Amino acid sequence: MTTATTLIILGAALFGIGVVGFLTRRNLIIMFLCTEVMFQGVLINFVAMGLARGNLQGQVFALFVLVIAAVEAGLGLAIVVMLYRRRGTLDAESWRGMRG
Amino acid sequence: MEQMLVYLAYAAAALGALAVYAALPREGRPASRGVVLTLVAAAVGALLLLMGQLLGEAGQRVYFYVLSLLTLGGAVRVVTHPRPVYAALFFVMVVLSTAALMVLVGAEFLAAALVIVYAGAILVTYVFVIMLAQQSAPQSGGMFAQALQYDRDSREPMAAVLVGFVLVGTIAGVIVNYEWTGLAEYKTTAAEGNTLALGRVLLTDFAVSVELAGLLLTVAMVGAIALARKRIPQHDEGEPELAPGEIGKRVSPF
Amino acid sequence: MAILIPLLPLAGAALVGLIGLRGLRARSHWLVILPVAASLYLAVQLYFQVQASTQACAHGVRQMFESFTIYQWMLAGPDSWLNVSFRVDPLTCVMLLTVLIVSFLVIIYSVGYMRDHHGHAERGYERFFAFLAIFVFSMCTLVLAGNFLVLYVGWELVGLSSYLLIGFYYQRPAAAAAAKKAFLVNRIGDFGFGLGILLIYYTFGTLEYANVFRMIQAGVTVEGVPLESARVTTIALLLFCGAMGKSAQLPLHVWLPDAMEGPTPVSALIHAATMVTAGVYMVARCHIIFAASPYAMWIVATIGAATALFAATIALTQFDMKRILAYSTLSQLGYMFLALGVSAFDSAIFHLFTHAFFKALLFLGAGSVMHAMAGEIDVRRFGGLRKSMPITHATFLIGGLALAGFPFLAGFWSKDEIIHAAFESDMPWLAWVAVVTAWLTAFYTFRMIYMAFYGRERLPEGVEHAHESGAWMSLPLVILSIGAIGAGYLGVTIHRGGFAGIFEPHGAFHDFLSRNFGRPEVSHEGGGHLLMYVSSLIALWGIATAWYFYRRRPTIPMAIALVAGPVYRLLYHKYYVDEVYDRVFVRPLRKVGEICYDLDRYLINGVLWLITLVPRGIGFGLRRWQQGAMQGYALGMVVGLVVVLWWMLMTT
Amino acid sequence: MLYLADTWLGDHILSIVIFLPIIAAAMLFSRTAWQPESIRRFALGISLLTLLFAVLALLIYVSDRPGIAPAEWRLVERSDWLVGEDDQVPLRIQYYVGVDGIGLPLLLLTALLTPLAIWGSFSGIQDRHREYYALMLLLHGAMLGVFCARDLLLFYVFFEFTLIPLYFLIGIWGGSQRQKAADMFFIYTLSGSMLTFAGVLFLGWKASLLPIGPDGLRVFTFELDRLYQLAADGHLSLNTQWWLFIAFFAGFAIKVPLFPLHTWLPLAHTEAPTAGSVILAAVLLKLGTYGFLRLSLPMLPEASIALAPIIGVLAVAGIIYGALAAWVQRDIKKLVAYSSVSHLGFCLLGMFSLHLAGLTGSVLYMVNHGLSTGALFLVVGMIYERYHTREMDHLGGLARQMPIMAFFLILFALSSIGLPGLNGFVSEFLVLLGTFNSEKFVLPGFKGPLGIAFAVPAASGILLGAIYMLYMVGRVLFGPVKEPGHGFDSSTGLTRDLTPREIGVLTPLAIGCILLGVYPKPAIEIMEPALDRAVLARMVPQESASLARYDLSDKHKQAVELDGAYPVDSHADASNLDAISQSDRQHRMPVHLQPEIRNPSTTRREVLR
Repeated sequence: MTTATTLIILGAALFGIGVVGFLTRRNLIIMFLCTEVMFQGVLINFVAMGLARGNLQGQVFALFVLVIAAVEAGLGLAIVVMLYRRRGTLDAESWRGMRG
Repeated sequence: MEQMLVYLAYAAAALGALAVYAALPREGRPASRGVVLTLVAAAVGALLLLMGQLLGEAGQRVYFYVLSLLTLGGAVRVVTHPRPVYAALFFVMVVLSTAALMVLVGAEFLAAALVIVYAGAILVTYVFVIMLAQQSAPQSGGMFAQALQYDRDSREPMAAVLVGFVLVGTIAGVIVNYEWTGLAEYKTTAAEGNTLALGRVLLTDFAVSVELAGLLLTVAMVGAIALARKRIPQHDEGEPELAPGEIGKRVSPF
Repeated sequence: MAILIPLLPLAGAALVGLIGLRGLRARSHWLVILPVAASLYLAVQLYFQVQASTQACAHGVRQMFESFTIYQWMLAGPDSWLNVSFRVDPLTCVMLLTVLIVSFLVIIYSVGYMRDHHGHAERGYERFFAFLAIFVFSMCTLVLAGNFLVLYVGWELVGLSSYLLIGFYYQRPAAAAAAKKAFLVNRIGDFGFGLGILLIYYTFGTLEYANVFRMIQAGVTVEGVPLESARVTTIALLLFCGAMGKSAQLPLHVWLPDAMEGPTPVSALIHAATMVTAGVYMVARCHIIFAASPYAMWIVATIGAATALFAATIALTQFDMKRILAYSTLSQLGYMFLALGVSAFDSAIFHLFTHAFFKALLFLGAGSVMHAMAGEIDVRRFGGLRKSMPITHATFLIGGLALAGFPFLAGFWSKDEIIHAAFESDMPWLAWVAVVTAWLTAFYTFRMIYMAFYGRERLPEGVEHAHESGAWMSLPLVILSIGAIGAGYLGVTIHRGGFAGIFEPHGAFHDFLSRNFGRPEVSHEGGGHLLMYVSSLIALWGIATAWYFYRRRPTIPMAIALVAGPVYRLLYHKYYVDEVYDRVFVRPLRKVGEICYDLDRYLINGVLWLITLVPRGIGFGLRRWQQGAMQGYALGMVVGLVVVLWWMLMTT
Repeated sequence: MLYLADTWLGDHILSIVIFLPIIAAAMLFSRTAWQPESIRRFALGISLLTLLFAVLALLIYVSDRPGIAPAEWRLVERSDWLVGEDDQVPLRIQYYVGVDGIGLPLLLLTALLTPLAIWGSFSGIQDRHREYYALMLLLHGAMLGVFCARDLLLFYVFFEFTLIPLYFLIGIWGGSQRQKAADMFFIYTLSGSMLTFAGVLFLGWKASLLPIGPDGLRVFTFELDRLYQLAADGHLSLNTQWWLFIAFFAGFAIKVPLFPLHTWLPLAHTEAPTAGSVILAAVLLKLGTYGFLRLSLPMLPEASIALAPIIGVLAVAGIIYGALAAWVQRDIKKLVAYSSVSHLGFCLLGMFSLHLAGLTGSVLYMVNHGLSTGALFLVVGMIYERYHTREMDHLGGLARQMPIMAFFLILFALSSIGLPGLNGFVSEFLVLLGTFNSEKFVLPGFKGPLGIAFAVPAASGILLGAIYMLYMVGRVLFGPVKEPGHGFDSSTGLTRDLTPREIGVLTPLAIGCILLGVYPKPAIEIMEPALDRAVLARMVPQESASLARYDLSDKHKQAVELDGAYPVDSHADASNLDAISQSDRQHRMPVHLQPEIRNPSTTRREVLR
């Protein structure tokens, strides 16, 4: 069991926790936070893979993941703000219009 | 021996899941602190035991373990903490410990990027937005203070946790018995150091991707501004409030 | 040359139809009179031609005339075309002459008739003449037809023109209903007729008269298989079914009395002289088929006699002049079919020939009375027109005498021959029916004449004086009365020792037709004469009783009517045949129609609705899943991811 | 006309006829600025142009070019559409267009009727002109395509394509329940044709398995000749043929409203706008019958013969049921719709009688029904535009004010109930003749499936037809004048009687009815060879297709001249067998004697190449 393997397990764990958080929490912002945790997990995985393969591409992609996380945060929060203004609450349940 | 390691991994993951389950906010009875702590400790112990079995080398390992534990604990708290503000702060802790890990592994530039961009920029925006959207939250203090009314009980905890556990368990199981051929146990200390090497790779092989990343960021910025700028009235009068299920009916066919 | 005969009236009709709209309305009758006159002239030419050719060939051999193809019409098999072909032989000539003479006179008559009392042409004047021309065209086609297909075409077109003419006054619902009824009853007849034609093609592989008759005589079908008699009888009966529809024989007679709704010239032309005789012509034309099956002949004769008696009894109680004449036509047609039934084909055609004249005369006379009485035709409302309408009275009297079978007039000679043939045939009881009917005919004819023309002059309200009708109407009456007298002498030979010293049945008329029907053995013994004396006595007796009932003791008819209450009512209401048909056929068929439509709406659509239930059910089931919460969907996604992951890992 | 046949125009005449309206429709969609008046004129101009080209196609078709047997496909155009190179089985789906004796009359019918329908709907349509006329042209192109398609997939594409424009035509410009009617029409027909599509695919796949066809290669194609070859070489077992027949039956029987599947027709007709129901009645119903004739009969001979009695029973039931249901209708359009059900029952009966007269009668029936029922719908539409009602109870005695309309209504009513001298009679008589003599078809081995038992009840259709049609004519035209509540509506600029435009619309149809009734020979001469070769020759099992077919002529003559006393009536038709000129006789030579290269691997159906 090398460092890389441990790192990957850590990444996977982080990702798992992020998923669980996203699925359970009802507060919109917390949900977005959980996506951030997932991003974190993915980032670690990328680095670990790079490490395992011995080249730098892992870290390059880690950087790109960072960019994506930033973009996601920006847009996500803008939407959350807008939703908050619309409904006055951050409860995910209030947005059930799409129900069949 | 390999088989036993796999089961160990499963056990660790199971304990972790139980801990998280206990800690999740639930209607009525708040999560008893004692149970949570003991479970967390047990999970950490199992993990350490697992690490110890596998690595068993120099002291550096110890830092490695501690930091990983820290990250995991933080992540768990982010997910389970009823108050959004604290969740955000715990996430900062996770980011920092990850950055530390990066340094351990040798990816200094990345560590720095993480700290600056992630902890610095993104988390700050989060906290900012949380503050913006939280004025109505009750003032009572304390860690397990009164969470937002609607956020008290989580949605279908059982299903989500089960899924999370299966996900993590699977990945871990695979990683454990997959022998990483050609794994060089080394830090990426090329001659001129990590940051320089990374820079060169970035600007040669991935020049286009970097440009694209830049473009993506600008687009995101413009989008965010467009979305959040307009002052949308609380309830737009025009559209009558339709009960769910009625919305699709009234549209004239052509 | 023969083609021109039908085409000229058609051209006339087309012309009237096209130009009738502009201005020339009042004079558009010339556009029809001239073509019909030309056709009449051509028909006479044709007669002389046929007359000459029959002299040439051997006497007495049943000589088939050539029927010539005009053009190939329909394809009925790999190489066999059904053609439109005409055929000219003695029978055709006789029919053509009858049709065209009567049509010509009726058209002249209707020029006067179709004008209102101050001489202006009525509304739809040119339409009337166009329809008349169409009728002449279709009747000529029917008569000239060379095969069964063209016969059927003529048959239906004649039905159409009668529909159009009966429904001429279409504003009156009664006229519209009568027209529809006439066409539908004819159509029922045509249904049987059509099946007969199809069966003929099925059996003989061709529709040409010549070939069909030859095969029947040879007793073989197209595949050379011997022809069983049941097949021939079926064909004969199906054809006769068509004849019944067209010539209004017993079961399908209901339309003729109602057809009197049409203008009187129409009744005179179509429902007295020409169209209704089409059935008789058809049976005469296919006499080989009918002769081949004795059973069919028996049915024809019986139905003929039955209709004769049935119609005569009803005529006794009617008061509408035209309806009386309509029933008398029915009865006379019954006579003709009786003659055909006892295989006296040429006497049937002779009776047809003479009947055309005096019945048209009677109808036109009734028309002129109606014209004078401003449309009133009920005999009870007027009387004593003898002095005010001398010409109409005189000609009407001649027609009545001829119809009644008064000796030395046309009716006598032809009716007597039929009774004579009936006696000689193997169905003598039909002859006695014929004799009784003869008496009834004489009685109701003169009942009508006495009620209308004799006694005090009574006029319906609103009519000051009964004026004699104009030249256009009187001229045809006179010509027809000459025909009613003279036509009989064509069928009689001058021979010493005959009836009243000089007359013998079977004159030139029959010789002319012998080419078609072959020469029956001529019986010259006394029986013929005795019967002549007897039938003339019956006629006189009928007239005398009518005189006695309606001139001497006018109260007697009322007394009889009261005494024989139910019988009288039965006869007056035409044996309630119309009501029976309505309840037995029309109403149930309509109810079946309703059931079909409801079946359509509920059963089949119900099944469809059930089928659509399935997708709706599935749709509803899925709806419950879609709660709309984001997390629900996210969970779904992750579960999917995990399952895939698990499956991938497990299988590698 | 010959010189035109060899030019570019001559070679691509069919594609022009098909795609001209479609391109015009596309142009129309884009022309948003046009006034309704110019849109109308444009649409009418295009459809008349298509009619011109169709007539041109007819002239080229008729100008007998040497070397082509009468029944062969002409004006053929072939170009690859979907071609895929695969190592063993290349895919070759072609844009393969051609026309023969069966397709041409229907092509001309469509080309004639659409301009009249468009011209007839000038006053009927008040809004959204652009879409309306574009959809009409689209529909026009699709219909033309169906009748020329030689590739099964192309046929199916056009077959389905006709649904869409009509769905919108009924859905937007229809009557009160137009939505329900449009949905029912669309889904009903589509569900049927899904099964047909399954059949089509199976056939294509089956054909690709076997190296049939002249080049002996295995190729995945939907070419009709190859598929005909499939059945001809006996590769389709009776069982597969049954299932295929049922698949085709589902699609086509719904389109031809065969008895139990017809409930969509009255609804669609009453709710469709005038022009829509004219096209629907005149042409779209013929797609079903054409499908049967072109696909089911030649491709699945044994199954067709086996199932013919069942379809016969359904057809006869349809005739009687349609007539009776028509009689109780209150709405004129529904009455005419049910009359179409009854008429098409006749058409199918004639087709499945497998007797040449029956087949000719049924193809002629398609054309005649198109003319007379199309015209009837136009006239009913004209009444509707004036009085805004189709209820017979509200109308009466219209002949007084509208004599010209009365003339036309009576003419077309009489034509539809089969009055001799008009077109209805010719086809009706042929169908009955065919059904009557079905089992007596000339070949000893081959007995047609239907017989007298079918013909007699069908003949009652003549009677029932007269009943409901005259009932309608009597109620609407005769009797005292009765107009609906608000009386005559002159807002649309229509005069009380027919305007010259309306007369112009109806006159060609009237002339068509009379011409086809009096002298149908040219039309029959176009259809007969095609029917004989394309359908009958393929249906007849091999053992009885030998010369026996022509033994009849001698036996027939021999039977007639039994005893010499009566000379054969030279003019009568029995003897016109020898009246045919010798050259014509040669062209009638039995199929297998004609010099033609034959595929070496001849199998039991070798005769019928």
